Amino acid sequence: MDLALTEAQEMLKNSAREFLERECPPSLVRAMEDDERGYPTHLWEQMAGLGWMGLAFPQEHGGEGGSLTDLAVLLEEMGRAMLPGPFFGTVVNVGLTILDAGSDFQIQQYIPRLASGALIGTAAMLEENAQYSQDGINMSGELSGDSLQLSGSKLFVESANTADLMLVPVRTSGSGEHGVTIALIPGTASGVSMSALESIARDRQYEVSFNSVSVPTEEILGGVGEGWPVLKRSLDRATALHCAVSVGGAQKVLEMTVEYTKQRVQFGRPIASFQSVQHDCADMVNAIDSARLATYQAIARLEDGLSADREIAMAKVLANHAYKWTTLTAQQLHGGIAFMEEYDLQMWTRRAKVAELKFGTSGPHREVFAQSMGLV
Amino acid sequence: MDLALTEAQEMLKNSAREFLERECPPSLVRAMEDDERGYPTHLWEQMAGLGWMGLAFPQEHGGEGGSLTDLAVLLEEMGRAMLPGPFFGTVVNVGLTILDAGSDFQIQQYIPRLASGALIGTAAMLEENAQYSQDGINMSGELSGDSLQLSGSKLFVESANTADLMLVPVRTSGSGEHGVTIALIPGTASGVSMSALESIARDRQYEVSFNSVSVPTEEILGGVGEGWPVLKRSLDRATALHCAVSVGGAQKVLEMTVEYTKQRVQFGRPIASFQSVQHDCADMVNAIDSARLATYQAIARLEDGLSADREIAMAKVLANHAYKWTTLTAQQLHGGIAFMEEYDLQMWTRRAKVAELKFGTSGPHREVFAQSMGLV
Amino acid sequence: MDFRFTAEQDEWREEVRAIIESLITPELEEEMQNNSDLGPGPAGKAFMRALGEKGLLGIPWEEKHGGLGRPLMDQYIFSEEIGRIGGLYTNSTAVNMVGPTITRVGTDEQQDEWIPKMLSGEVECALGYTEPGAGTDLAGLETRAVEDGDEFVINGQKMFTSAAHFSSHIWLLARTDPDAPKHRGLSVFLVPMDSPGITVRPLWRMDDGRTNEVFFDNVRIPRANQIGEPNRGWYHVAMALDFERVSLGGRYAGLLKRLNALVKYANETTANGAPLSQDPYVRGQFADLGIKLEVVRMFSYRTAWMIDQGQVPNYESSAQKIIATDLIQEIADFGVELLGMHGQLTKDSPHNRLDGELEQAYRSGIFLRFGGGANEVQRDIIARRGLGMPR
Amino acid sequence: MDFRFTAEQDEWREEVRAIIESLITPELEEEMQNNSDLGPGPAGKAFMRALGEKGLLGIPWEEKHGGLGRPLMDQYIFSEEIGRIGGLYTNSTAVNMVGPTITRVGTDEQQDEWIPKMLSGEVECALGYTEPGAGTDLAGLETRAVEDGDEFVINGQKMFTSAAHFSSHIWLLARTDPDAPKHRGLSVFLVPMDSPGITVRPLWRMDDGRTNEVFFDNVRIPRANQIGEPNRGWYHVAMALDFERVSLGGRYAGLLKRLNALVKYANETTANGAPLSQDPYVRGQFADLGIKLEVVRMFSYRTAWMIDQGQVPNYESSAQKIIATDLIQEIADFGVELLGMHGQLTKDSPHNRLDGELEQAYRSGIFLRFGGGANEVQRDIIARRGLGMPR
Repeated sequence: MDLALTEAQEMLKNSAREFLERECPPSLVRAMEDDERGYPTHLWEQMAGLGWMGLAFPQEHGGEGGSLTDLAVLLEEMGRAMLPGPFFGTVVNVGLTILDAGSDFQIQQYIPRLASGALIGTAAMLEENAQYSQDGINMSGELSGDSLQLSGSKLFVESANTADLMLVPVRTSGSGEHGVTIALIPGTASGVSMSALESIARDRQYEVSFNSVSVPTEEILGGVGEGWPVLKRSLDRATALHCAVSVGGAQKVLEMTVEYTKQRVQFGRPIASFQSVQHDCADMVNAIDSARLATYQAIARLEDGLSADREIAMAKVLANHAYKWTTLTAQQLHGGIAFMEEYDLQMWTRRAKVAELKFGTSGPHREVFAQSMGLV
Repeated sequence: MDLALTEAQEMLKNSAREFLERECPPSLVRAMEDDERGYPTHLWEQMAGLGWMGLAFPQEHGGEGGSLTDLAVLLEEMGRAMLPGPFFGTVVNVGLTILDAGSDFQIQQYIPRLASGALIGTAAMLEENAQYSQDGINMSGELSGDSLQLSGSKLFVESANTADLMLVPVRTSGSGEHGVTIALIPGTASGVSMSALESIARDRQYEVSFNSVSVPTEEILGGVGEGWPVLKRSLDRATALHCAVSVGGAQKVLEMTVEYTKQRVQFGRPIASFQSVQHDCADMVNAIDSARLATYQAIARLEDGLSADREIAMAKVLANHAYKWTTLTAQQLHGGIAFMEEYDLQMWTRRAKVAELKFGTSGPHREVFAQSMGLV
Repeated sequence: MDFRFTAEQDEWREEVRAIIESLITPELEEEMQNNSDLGPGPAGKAFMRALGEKGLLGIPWEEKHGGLGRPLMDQYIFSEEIGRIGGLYTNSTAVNMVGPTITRVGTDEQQDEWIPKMLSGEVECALGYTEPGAGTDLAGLETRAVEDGDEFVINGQKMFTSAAHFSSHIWLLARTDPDAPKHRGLSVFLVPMDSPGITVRPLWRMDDGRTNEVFFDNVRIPRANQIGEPNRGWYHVAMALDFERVSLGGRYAGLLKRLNALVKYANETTANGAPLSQDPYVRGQFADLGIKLEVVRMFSYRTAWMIDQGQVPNYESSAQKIIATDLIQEIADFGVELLGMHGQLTKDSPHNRLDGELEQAYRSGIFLRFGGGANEVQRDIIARRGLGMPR
Repeated sequence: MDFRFTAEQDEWREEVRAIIESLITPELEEEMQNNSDLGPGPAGKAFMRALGEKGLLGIPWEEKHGGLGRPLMDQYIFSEEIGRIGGLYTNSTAVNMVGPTITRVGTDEQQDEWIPKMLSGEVECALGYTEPGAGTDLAGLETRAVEDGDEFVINGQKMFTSAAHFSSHIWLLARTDPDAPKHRGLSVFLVPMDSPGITVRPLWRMDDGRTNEVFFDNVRIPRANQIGEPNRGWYHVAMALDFERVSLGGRYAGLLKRLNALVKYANETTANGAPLSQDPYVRGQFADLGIKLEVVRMFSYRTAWMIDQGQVPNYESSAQKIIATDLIQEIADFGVELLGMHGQLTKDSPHNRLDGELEQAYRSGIFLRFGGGANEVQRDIIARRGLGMPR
């Protein structure tokens, strides 16, 4: 048992925090909410220079050889700073999935460029029914000879506007777990078009339409009809790692709130001295610590190749609660000032709600946990 | 709309409170926990003298002609005082059920004596599966000629030790809603035996066994095989009226807690001045007021012969929460002193938990409410 | 006890519903669609004045003041019908808060001057209470009103003054005696918004609504515009806040409509092969929220009914305020969750569900839990005023 | 980061489990069955001393004190194994709270005298902190200890002294300087319970357990029994309380066992034609409780691990205390509800379920939320100590 970050992880954490506070302050995040691209190219390049996109990839493929936990440490800081842009999609949704299930060709083709930041990736999984399950994949894919023809549309595709490479699961046969096939498609492929969605998080999400898009079979990830287990592992990893993003956001909001309540004087005393304010903050601490420990536990198990369904479900339930509840309580303790658009807190509040929805709300994750307890 | 008690109800409330404070103090309730009979005969006689058992029965049958709301006002006071004994069983479970569905013969036979307190009644409904539904009635009843033969056993029969008249639903045919038959059986009937159960509430509950007990058919309530609708209405009434008992208990516990926290000095100030104590008490007020309003609403609808499933479900969920949560929070605010057996608070705490279980826990009542919202 | 409306009340409801519906013009619908976050536009104002012509701005007002002289419960029923539609402007601050205060503490002249104009919609009020340093601790405010002959000269700054950009007047709480203890040196004024020296600056809320900062720079108003007793402004404002809490009750109808829309959505949306409504977690959540909403209704009826009985709600209006405003947030929170990934999409987005109303409600639901007296303070009030617990 | 036990730790668990099981005699089982609420009887004491002989009362103690010198995590694993069985007596107050304090603040002579006797089970400790007027505000206590030559003379009353009727000593906090500020005039003493002038009177708890009042009437003890610095008793006791909060963690195993029994019950019990486990509300409750229990486990590991790293848990032991003790109550509450009407039946009743354990747990679960430092105070501590929020 070892509940500490390693010295290297501590250094990573500190340097990431320092870098992001400098290069990705709330003012930048705010500006990017109305930016067509959604993130500044130079920031992406700086991060590439720091080796962040390559952090969790093996050195032989151009990465830093770091662990999933290393990546989680970095993602926690990114959540803290609300880093905009395609990092999560590039590294987690696309990169780690290719590393896990890709052919030698695919790995050599893509991982070095993803790891260097030269290639930007995104996953286009969800469809109109927005389900994170095998039944959610209904878009049609037809095999003919050496190619796969895709038609249909995907929703909630993050940063599709800047994606060079899209990971697109489609249904080539059957139903349920069988017959899902994952295609890797260039963002510029002929027949791909997109239109923007507007989200409470004001991030870049798109509906992406595929009009008879043709993909050579060597771009199929994990085998024809064999995509579901790959996608399931990919979702598990992404769910656990996204909890780290939530934990980072919640932690920052807690700190802002403690800071604000110490400054804000009402009735001749800082409101931080009121017991109800203190108890709210104490409950935030417990919620965030719970979520953080559960998140790192889930990630550690994934890293060790152990079963982690139960631990991921628990982490997601706790992280959903921690982030959302922390932001809502923070809004309440701040009162009017933070209800104004120009105050930064509301940017976290809006993102916390989306973090709850992504990779499944708490209801289905509770059910996974209930099953793990042996309930029939 | 009229949200006030009538003047007569206010008088009833005040006189009942005064009487019970004098004649049924916590010391008596405590003594009765270890008493074989479970309540003092003289108290029962005094209550009879006040006309309480007859309150809700028509004057032509020896009652006072009061309403269900009148009865609820009285029950709220009884809950406040934790009145031990067979009042609820006599009046609500047996008396009102006979009044509702009894033959002329049964009404003339029983109501005047129940209303005068001469006859003590109890319902023996639950069986080993302890379900408050048509599927809970499995004990066998066989019709032969002019009599019904009963065999089997019933659980959780309150005050069976002193009951003169038992209301016993059995299954004479079929399953589900059809084939339930309700028998009225003298407590002294041949073949009836009982053994005591021990409950957290330390009240008198029994397993009652029926060994080929024979009942003449004129003692069948509501017709052969037609008992379920009668029983359903009886349970509805009892559920709503028992919420009044819970509300009364909760209200008393709140008052004791406010009193105690005003007296108890720690850190040089009464603990009632701590914000977390105040907020707990404020939440108790809201919980109790919610339960009380919902309870009287449900009872008013029953009285008017309107559908009340939704209102009863809501009242039970709110009353379960209000009573239980008030007692648990009161224990927490009192600390060590009230954890001692000799302190009175714990008597309410133990009863609150049983009140939650009786007539269905919150889970099934929530489901009834969900259906009433139109959820398919 | 009887929780049902009387036949007369049901008829009244039908009547006001018909009037309201008859006054909703295509222009108003378009305006609400496009413009609702910015306050009423010309069609909204016209609607409000038309209500005034029908007498519906003065339902519980005595006839001598130009009102209908009906019970407050009828006002409450009206506010449910207004709330059922949502987004309608009814000059509520003037007629439900400021006006009732003036009839209680104003001079006859003041009553004659202001009340008819409020009931017709000519006078509309923004609330000028909060300042940058004085929110929950309202009595700490610093805006000064200094006597100068027959006038007062006002200097200072108000914040979060929501209706300042479309109201004719501001109901201003200002310090008139800086040497008195802080609750005892305040007075209230009705200040025309077009007075020289007033500057209104917009502040944008996180739910896209508009509020304002209002700056007072040597604003001069006649002494007659000081309402009630000098230096008793704190107590006049507390009275007005109690009225405001009562009027919150009208939220019931709007929340019921929202919850019903979510029930319909859950019934009609399939997830993993079954309607969402059959998801265990979903059913439990609906039941809990539905029950709370019924509590809101009962608590609202209670306060309105008490006032009609000539009683003054004590802790009850605080209880109602907590329950109603927490529930607004909870329903929005659950609603977005129920809609899943679609729940995040705004009203302008393709593929949104239920017009994107839930995500907007999630953002705006934050407001009322601290606005109008933070819920923590309401709990303090229940404990202290309702239970006599010590400070 | 790694949340799994090492192979060595797994082996250690097997080892202590085997020892514990080997020491459970039929006499002990019978005693626990009949007598568990009254404190350990002869068999319980014999079990405890047998643990001492195996070295298991001194797992984390340094070898020079007669301990095994193992990490605190090994102690924690031991406490899980003890907790898994439930009702076992391990001289925990002496070896987990008082002893560690003596090794830090006691003289060499005191360490030599007391520590071996604690590790063998010869010296057992009741905690003499609380008084009728001093509960949460412990520093307000009034029991006096007055120097008289080479002795102290003690007068006063302690309350809720749970182990007083079966312990050899009481770890007493008493006022030695009545003129100092109240936190600064206290000292701690180890007082033999057989000292003349001590009277123990039973108090019965609502969960049928026994606690006591202890009266001190001119009780004389040697100066040597005063432990640590004079008038620094408050700080010594605070240290001991931190150790106590850590030791609460052993509850995990017992709660897991209880939750598993409830899962089995829900799976095997049919209601309305389906297993209880398929009731939506039941599943959601199980999941929430199961997740909280895992949080208890992680929080417990965290504090034990921090101490092994040479860190001093700051707010973390308060966090653990809140979460664990709230959950004890919540599981009991849900458990009784799950069992329905059968849930109310006691262990002595026919027709009870799961041995009537849940209703007893419901009553006893009330205790730890205020005992050992009320959870409200723990929240204060997290805010003030953990977050630096002001008083």
